[in-house]
This record gives sequence, structure tokens and C-alpha cells, in this order.
Amino acid sequence: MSRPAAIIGVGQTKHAKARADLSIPGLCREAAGRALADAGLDWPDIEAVVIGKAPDAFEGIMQPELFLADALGATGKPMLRVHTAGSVGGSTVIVASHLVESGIHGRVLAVAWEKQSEGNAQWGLAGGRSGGIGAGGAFAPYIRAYMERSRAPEYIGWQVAVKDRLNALKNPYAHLQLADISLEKVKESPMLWDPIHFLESCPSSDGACAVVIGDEDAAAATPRPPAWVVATSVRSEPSTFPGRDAVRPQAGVDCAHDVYRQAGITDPKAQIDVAELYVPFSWYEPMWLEGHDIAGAGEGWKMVDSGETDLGGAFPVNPSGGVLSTNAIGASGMLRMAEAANQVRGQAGEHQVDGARVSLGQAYGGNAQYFAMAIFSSTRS
Amino acid sequence: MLTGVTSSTGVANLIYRPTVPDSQTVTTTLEFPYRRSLGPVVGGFMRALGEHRILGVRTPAGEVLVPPLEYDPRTGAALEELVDVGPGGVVGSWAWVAAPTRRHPLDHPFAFALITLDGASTALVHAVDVAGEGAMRAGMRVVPRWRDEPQGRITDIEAFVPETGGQG
Amino acid sequence: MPATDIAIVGWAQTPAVARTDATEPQLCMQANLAAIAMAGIERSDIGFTCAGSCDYLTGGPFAFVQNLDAAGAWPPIAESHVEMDGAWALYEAWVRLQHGDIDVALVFGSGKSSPSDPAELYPQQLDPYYLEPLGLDPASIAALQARALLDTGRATERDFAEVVARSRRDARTNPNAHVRDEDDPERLLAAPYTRNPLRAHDVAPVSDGAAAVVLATARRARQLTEHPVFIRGIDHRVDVHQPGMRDLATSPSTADAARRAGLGDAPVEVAELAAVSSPQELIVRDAMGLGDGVAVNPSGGPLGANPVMATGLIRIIEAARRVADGTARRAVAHATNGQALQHNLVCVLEGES
Amino acid sequence: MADETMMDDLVTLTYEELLPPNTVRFAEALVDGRILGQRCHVCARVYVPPKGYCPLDVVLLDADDDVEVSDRGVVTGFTIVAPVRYYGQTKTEPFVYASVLLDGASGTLGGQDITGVPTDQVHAGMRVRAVWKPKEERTTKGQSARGWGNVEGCISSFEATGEPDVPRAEFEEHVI
Repeated sequence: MSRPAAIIGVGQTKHAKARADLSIPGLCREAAGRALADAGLDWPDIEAVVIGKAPDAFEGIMQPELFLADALGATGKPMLRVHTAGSVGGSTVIVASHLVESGIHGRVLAVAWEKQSEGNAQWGLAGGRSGGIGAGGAFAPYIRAYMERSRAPEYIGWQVAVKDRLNALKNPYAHLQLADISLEKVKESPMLWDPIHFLESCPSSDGACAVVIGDEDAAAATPRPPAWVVATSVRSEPSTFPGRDAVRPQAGVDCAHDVYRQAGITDPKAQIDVAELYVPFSWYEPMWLEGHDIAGAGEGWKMVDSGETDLGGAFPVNPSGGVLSTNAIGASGMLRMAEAANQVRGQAGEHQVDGARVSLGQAYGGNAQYFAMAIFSSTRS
Repeated sequence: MLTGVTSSTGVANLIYRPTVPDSQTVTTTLEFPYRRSLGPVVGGFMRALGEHRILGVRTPAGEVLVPPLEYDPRTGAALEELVDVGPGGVVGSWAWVAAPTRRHPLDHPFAFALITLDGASTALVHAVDVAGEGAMRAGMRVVPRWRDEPQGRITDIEAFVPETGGQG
Repeated sequence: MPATDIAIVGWAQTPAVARTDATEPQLCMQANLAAIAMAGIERSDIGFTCAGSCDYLTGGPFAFVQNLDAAGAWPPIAESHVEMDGAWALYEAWVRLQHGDIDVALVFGSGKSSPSDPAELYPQQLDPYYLEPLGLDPASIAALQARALLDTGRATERDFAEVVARSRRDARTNPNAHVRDEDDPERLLAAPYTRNPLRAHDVAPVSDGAAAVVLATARRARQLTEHPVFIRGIDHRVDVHQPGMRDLATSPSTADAARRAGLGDAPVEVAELAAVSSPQELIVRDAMGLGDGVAVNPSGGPLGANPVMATGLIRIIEAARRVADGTARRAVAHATNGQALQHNLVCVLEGES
Repeated sequence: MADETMMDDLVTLTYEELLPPNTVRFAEALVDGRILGQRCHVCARVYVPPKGYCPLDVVLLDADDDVEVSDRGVVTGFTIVAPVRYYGQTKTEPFVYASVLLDGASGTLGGQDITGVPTDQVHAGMRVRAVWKPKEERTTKGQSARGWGNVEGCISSFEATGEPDVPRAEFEEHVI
């Protein structure tokens, strides 16, 4: 009963610390307009709009999708607003894909955004109170536990930080463009949340991302190759409970196995050509490689160390530069999906992985408790 | 059998507590000075207020939307042609606010109104400052009363007031 | 419209009150447990869970994360969340069930409005450039909409009072409602205006509460109950945001959603409408083309209890209840999102034919 | 030249909430020098502070499920936070942010300061005990109404006891 769905258009803003030249509708429309153009469509061609973003307090607008609906051409159409913390951009793509797979709509626009320069994410994460620890403070203990558990050397985190920033130099949309990044610079950057250095952390960005998801007819009519959505999954678990493994959350394991099963993947490392993983702090690259059973226990950091996750490596991770180079929180998860889709469409530009046919997009959120994952393919499975 | 409103079938530990006295309360304030970038259309509108001008935006169909948006809200099409409207206009629907809140633009009773400015195809929501609700009626003509020191906000119009000179 | 029939097989709501000391996850857990018990399922039967809530009601960014505790998310579950009324969570779950790989879904909506003052909070829900700085509050918007309706000549202030009176009378027999005050239209009309042309009683209260629904595919529903309530049609449409750029006296998005949900295909006996002001009920009735023979808001509706973010889902529950108990063969529920009926959902329910 | 017109928007919202009963009991016990948890009557896990339910078994818990736990425990994880400046932030100096698994509890108490040793000697596995404020300074104020209370009104920090470290294997599953 489930019909095929494909990403047929992708758009994103030029991400920056502050897009002071744009209003919030302007930011979202820059991404959405590019996605429509990529798909060869115009606003009236869209049947429904799904909007995702992280907490409303980041911009101080309650349910901002209400004032954004008509900016995104949704008047007279169904509109949904998804909020699953940091994973929301990924969840938004999945909700939109369900609208197509279910046969309800033929062409759906999904938009995710955050304009962090209008407020302060640290303030928001602290619930508006003093003494906030930021996402880094929340995740640092898990990172430390991973380091102890896996016996990974501390330079692994520096390596990821350098790799993703070098990849970002090949991505004109990426916020950070750090041409002079080096292991030494990462190591010498201030310690923000021990063991996380400043340069091992994501920036705070203004940005939006949009994708058009279409059915078979829509995919056939699009000017550029589609990325078929061959598997999607979401998994959530409570934020804290006695016995929870926050280093390798079960929800992340289950979510990964669900998409592998749907896509017929038995050896993810061999069968997936490229992955865009939500890595806001450098250590999350090896943590997710292990947490999603791409690498065995204690083996994820060795993939980093051997260069396997480099753009030219056997299993490239975040060729776009990832969250470490652009973090507009609500958009970040969708950017993973959009970049993964563009890889199998052959539309990733300078950071294209040669011959990519199968890609993985992943987003996580909350206290590493919400997961959204999808597998894209250049061919219908 | 589906019966009952709040089903408690098989649930032993429903511990719903109704309203209780205010013995244990906690008060928190969520406060932040947001700083918004406005873009060309909203920004143009706000800047014009400082010159005591009100702008709308023209659609391809020839309508003039006030307040101006970067897009046609019915189609999503991009809009950018700003044009002067008003500053006078006509009140449509209105609501009398007998007791203003902390957030309202005036600290004494006033009306919120939908005001169609001269040359506009849509209505602007703003405050109308009159002595009492008896002075309000649909079709009345109003003009803006400008704030002395513009702040680049919609409240640079303090309120609309009845047009003097016997019009309407 | 997809072919897969989905049915409502369980539901529950906490009694809505003006203020409770229970936390939102505690409220949600009560509703979820009761709905699951009523459906006669195990938590492990649930293939998808979707929640609806709003962080800003209690002022906690990520407040919804704690509500996950109430969903039974261990072992981990397939779950989503909308920053919308639970009726839209039900919509998302209904879409998910169309895939055919799962057969049961849990939906819940919740909100604690008591910590905040709507007049202070809700300007934050409006356009941040043109409307929020004016402090435009929900009662004022409702009053602008009310006068727009009065000016068409299609309704009078007495009609508003009649809606309030009927709602309060009906709320009296609803153990989940909490506004059961004055119900004489004459005396209601004698009350002072708070936002001329509206009086305090014309605008819904805000309440604390949660509600939950269990959905199942038709095959599974028939195994679970002798009286499944089928979703015959569900659709939602959004309208223009700026109050001055649309006709507040009509609701084209409601009319369109009703048409697409197949409301007009056969008569309904009961309509549960998420009208949060008395004029809104008249506008929604008109948009749906409901005749005088339709019982509107027999639960008392939002004027009797309005746990924001659950109010729309409760309309679906109240309509389903009347189909299940035989009061109605066919019923319609309406939910709304935003101010002045900006975004509307229509759900048509029927029993086994 | 791009239009970079800006608009300031100070948003101030006030919330007044009732504390849930589980938090009221927790706060009152703290003033009395006791740390309360709630033991799930299904799985026997002890939640500190009490939430009023067990999220794993999805059962509601009430006063009958309250249990007292020790004011001693082990650091299971920590970080040192260099505070980021933002509106309303009063912290300016780096601070320890540790999770403490109290003896008798199944889950940790997050966000605790660790004293009695230099900051760079804080480590997972070290034994600590609560440093109680003088009785007259203890308060029930400062609790959150969101369902998970805190100890700040009555306990100023946890200090190292000097006992031998606890092996990681004994708390591996309680790093949060």
C-alpha cells in the first residue's frame, strides 16, 4: 500500500552567523524557492507543506509556522508543524515522505529552519535561566564516557573537526569557511566543555533547508535525477532513566536497524556509499558510526583515524561539512537528508562522492534520544 | 463496549488532582531581547514610518497589500514593488478594549481596528484612540498619530485617530 | 483520498480544570493509560505514537520532551510530535497507518494553560513584525471577528449568547468540563463587554488537560471492538495569517476541508466544533453547511472546557463517543489552529455500516 | 546593498505554576535533611528526584512509593563548563557539572558541583557526600514545576569523601 517517494528538489540558504539581510519568511523562501526551482516547479504545484524547527523560544515566536504558512505558499493547503528537538529536520522530511507514500499527495514541500541570530540558543537551551550548560555541557559527559569505553585517543576529535571544515570549503552554502583549520588549531582552541574544544563544536547559524518530495509521476517529470526514499525510520526513548546507555542509545540502534532492514542492507559499511550524520560535536562521528552499527564497538574511531570517513575515503561522512560547519538547529537534520539525497542525485557539486548510489541521512535530538534516519538511492529498489 | 467519557477501565492508579490552593507555586519569567532582521519589504515599511509614510506592496493583479509582505499570501509569488498608501483610511471591524493589557500600545481604553488605508486593498490592524466606544463606528475615517521618536516599529504609529475636518 | 479505513478504538481525557498541580507528563500518562485500556491493547501493539503540545504554554523550550515519558518509550518507539493540537497528531498517525505495515497507533494532545495569561502570551503567536508588537490578544481578535460577522447581518449578539447558554447547559452534564455558570441568554446579554462586541463568556476559557486516542486499521479494529468508529474522511487546510487580508466572517479553509473530508456526502447528527468564541461556532457551522437538525457541541464544546492543544482532539473523541454509543450514525469533528480560525481540520466519523 | 534594517523585540512572559505533589514532598524532605526518591512498584527502580511516575513501566507513582536514599554516592560523569555569555547568565567562571548516583538510587542527580578536590582531579568513580546548608538557610524555593526537582535549596555541593574509587563497571549503565 506504500507508494514510492523521491526527493525531487533540494534547496538551502547560504548559511551564516547572521542573515541580517533577510526576514524569517525571506530566509525560508530562499531555501524553498531553490528547492522548487531544482524540481522545476512553482508554488501552485505543491499540494501540502510540512514545516519543522526546534524550540519556538529560539526566535521568540510561538508556532511561527502560522505566520509562515502563506509565505510558503500553503494557503488553501494542508500544513503541518513538526517539532522533535534537534532531529526535527529529519523528522520533517519523513513526515512529508509519509504524505506521498500514503498516496494522499503527489508533491509535498518540506521546509526546516532556524534563525538563531535573532535570539540565543544557549539561553533557549537553558530554558531562559542562568547557569545553562548548552548542548555541549549535556553531551560532554557522554563523549568522555565514549572515550573511556573505546580507549580512543583524544586527537580523534580534532581529526573530525578538521575533516568536516575542509569539506565545508567545497560547499558554498556552509557557514564556516575555515581554510586554515589544522589539528594544532583545534587542539589549542579554548576548552568549552571538557573534553570538547571550541573548534570541535558546531557554530550557531541562520539557515533554512527545503526539499520537494514527489511520487513516481512527479519524479518522472523532474528535470534532474530523483533520490528515491527507500527507507525511513524514527525512534525515541525517554531522556533520562536508570540504566539508560546515553553513549549508544538503544533508540539509535533500533532506528538504524529499521532503515537497514527496509533497504535490504545487511552490511551498512559496505552497502552505503556516503553518510550525512548529525555531528554537532566532533566525537559524535565515531559515536554514531558505532551507535548505528556501521562500525563495531570500539572501531568507529579507527575509521576516522584511518581516513575512511574522509571525502575520498571508503565511507565518507559529512562531505558537506556537516553540523560542525553549519548549525541552524531546526534545519540541521533536514540538511543531512538533503545532502544525502543530493549525493545519490549526483547534484552535490564539489563535495560529490564519486559514483554514490546509496546514502544515509541521520539526525538526532534532545538528550541523544530522538532519531530520524533515511536511506536514499539513485534507483528504485 | 465503548462507553464512558474518561475511561478508567482496568486502570487502578488514576490519581488526577483537581484544582488545589495556591500553597506551592513557583513563578518564572522568560525574558529575552530578540533582535529581528526585517529584509527589504518589512524593512522598507518600517523605515518609511520614520518619514511619516505608510507603504504597501503591489501584486501583479494590481492589489495593494498593507501591511506589505514579501509574497502574495494567496499564491506565494514574490512581491517587491512598494507603493505609498494612506496615511488616512477607513475603519472596518473594531473591538473595544476596556482594560488594556501590559502589552497593548495604549494604557487607556482604545479600539483595535481593521483599517483600510486609502489606496490599499487589505486592512491593517492597529489601535484607534478615541474617547469612548461610542465614538467608534464602521466607516469612520482615521489618520495616524505619529510617535515623536521613531523606533522602526509598527508602534511608530502610536494609534489612529479620527480625521478632523468633517470627512467621513 | 487513500482507501485504507482507520478506526478509533479507544480514547480518554483527563477532566479539564482551570488549574491542576499535576505535571503535563502526569496528565498525559493518565490519558494514555486509560485510552490503551479502553482499546484493550498492550503498549507493545502500538506501531506509531504521535503527540501534540506547545512549549510556550508553560514557557519551557523542549517541554514536550518530558511528555515522551507518558508514551511508554521504552523499549524505544516510533514516535513523532507536532507543535499543534492533538487533532493534527491524529492526522499524522492516520497518514502513517495508511502504509499498511503497522495496525495500531497512539495519539495524544496536552496542555497546561494555567501558568500563563493568554492576553500576555498569545501575541507571541502572531506575525512578529506587524502584530506581536501591538500586543494583539486572542479576545481582541475574537472581537474583530465577531463584529465582522455582525456586520454581515448573519448573526446578532443574542445569537452569541444563545451559543454560550447552550454550551454551558451541555457542559453541566459533561464531567470533563468546568465552565457551568450562568446559562440564561438574557442575563448573559446583561453582562458588560470585555471586548465590545464580546463579553467575557463569549470567549472560551483556557484549561489544563490531556486527551488520548487509539487508532487501528479496520481489520484490527474489528478484532478489538464490536463498535469501531471509522474515520470516513479527514482533511485540513490553512488560511492567510494576517487578519486584515481575509474575510474573518467566513472560514473558507473549514469549508474546503469539510468538502474534501466528504462531509456533504451524507447527513450528520452530531458536530463537535473547536470554536473558541461563540461567533466562531456560527462561522464554522456556516462553513460546514450544518443545518438546524445537527446537535452542535453536545459536550459543551470549548466554551465549557478548553485544554489548549487537546481541545481539537477532544472534539474527535466526543464525536466518536456519540457514534460508538449509537447517539449518532454519522458525526463530524472540527479542530482549529492559530487565531480567528486560521487553520482548520475536519474529521467525519461513522459506525459500522 | 542589502537591507539590514533591524527591530528590537524584548519579550517578557511570566509563568506561575503549581508544584506537583511529588516535588513538594521532595522539597520539604530536603529541608529536613533527607533525600527522597520514588521506587517504582513494578520494576523497583528508584527515581531521584521523584517524577510521580515510572517512564519505563508507564505507571503513576504516589506518596506510598516514596523512599529515602543516602546523601552519599559516586560521580558517574562530569564536565567542566566554561559558561557562555547570554542574556540573564550570571555565571562567569568555569564550573563543574557532575552527575551523582546516590546510594540507594537507580538514576543520577544531574548538574552537581563537586568540592573538596581541585577541579582537575574530579573524575568518574570518585565517592562523594552531600554538603548540607545550615538548617536555617535551607529552602523549598527554587524548585521547578516541570516534574523533576532539584537539591540546590538545601545542598550546596557534593564533596569528595576520600573513599576508594568505584570501578566503572559498577556504574557503567548510570553515566547520566
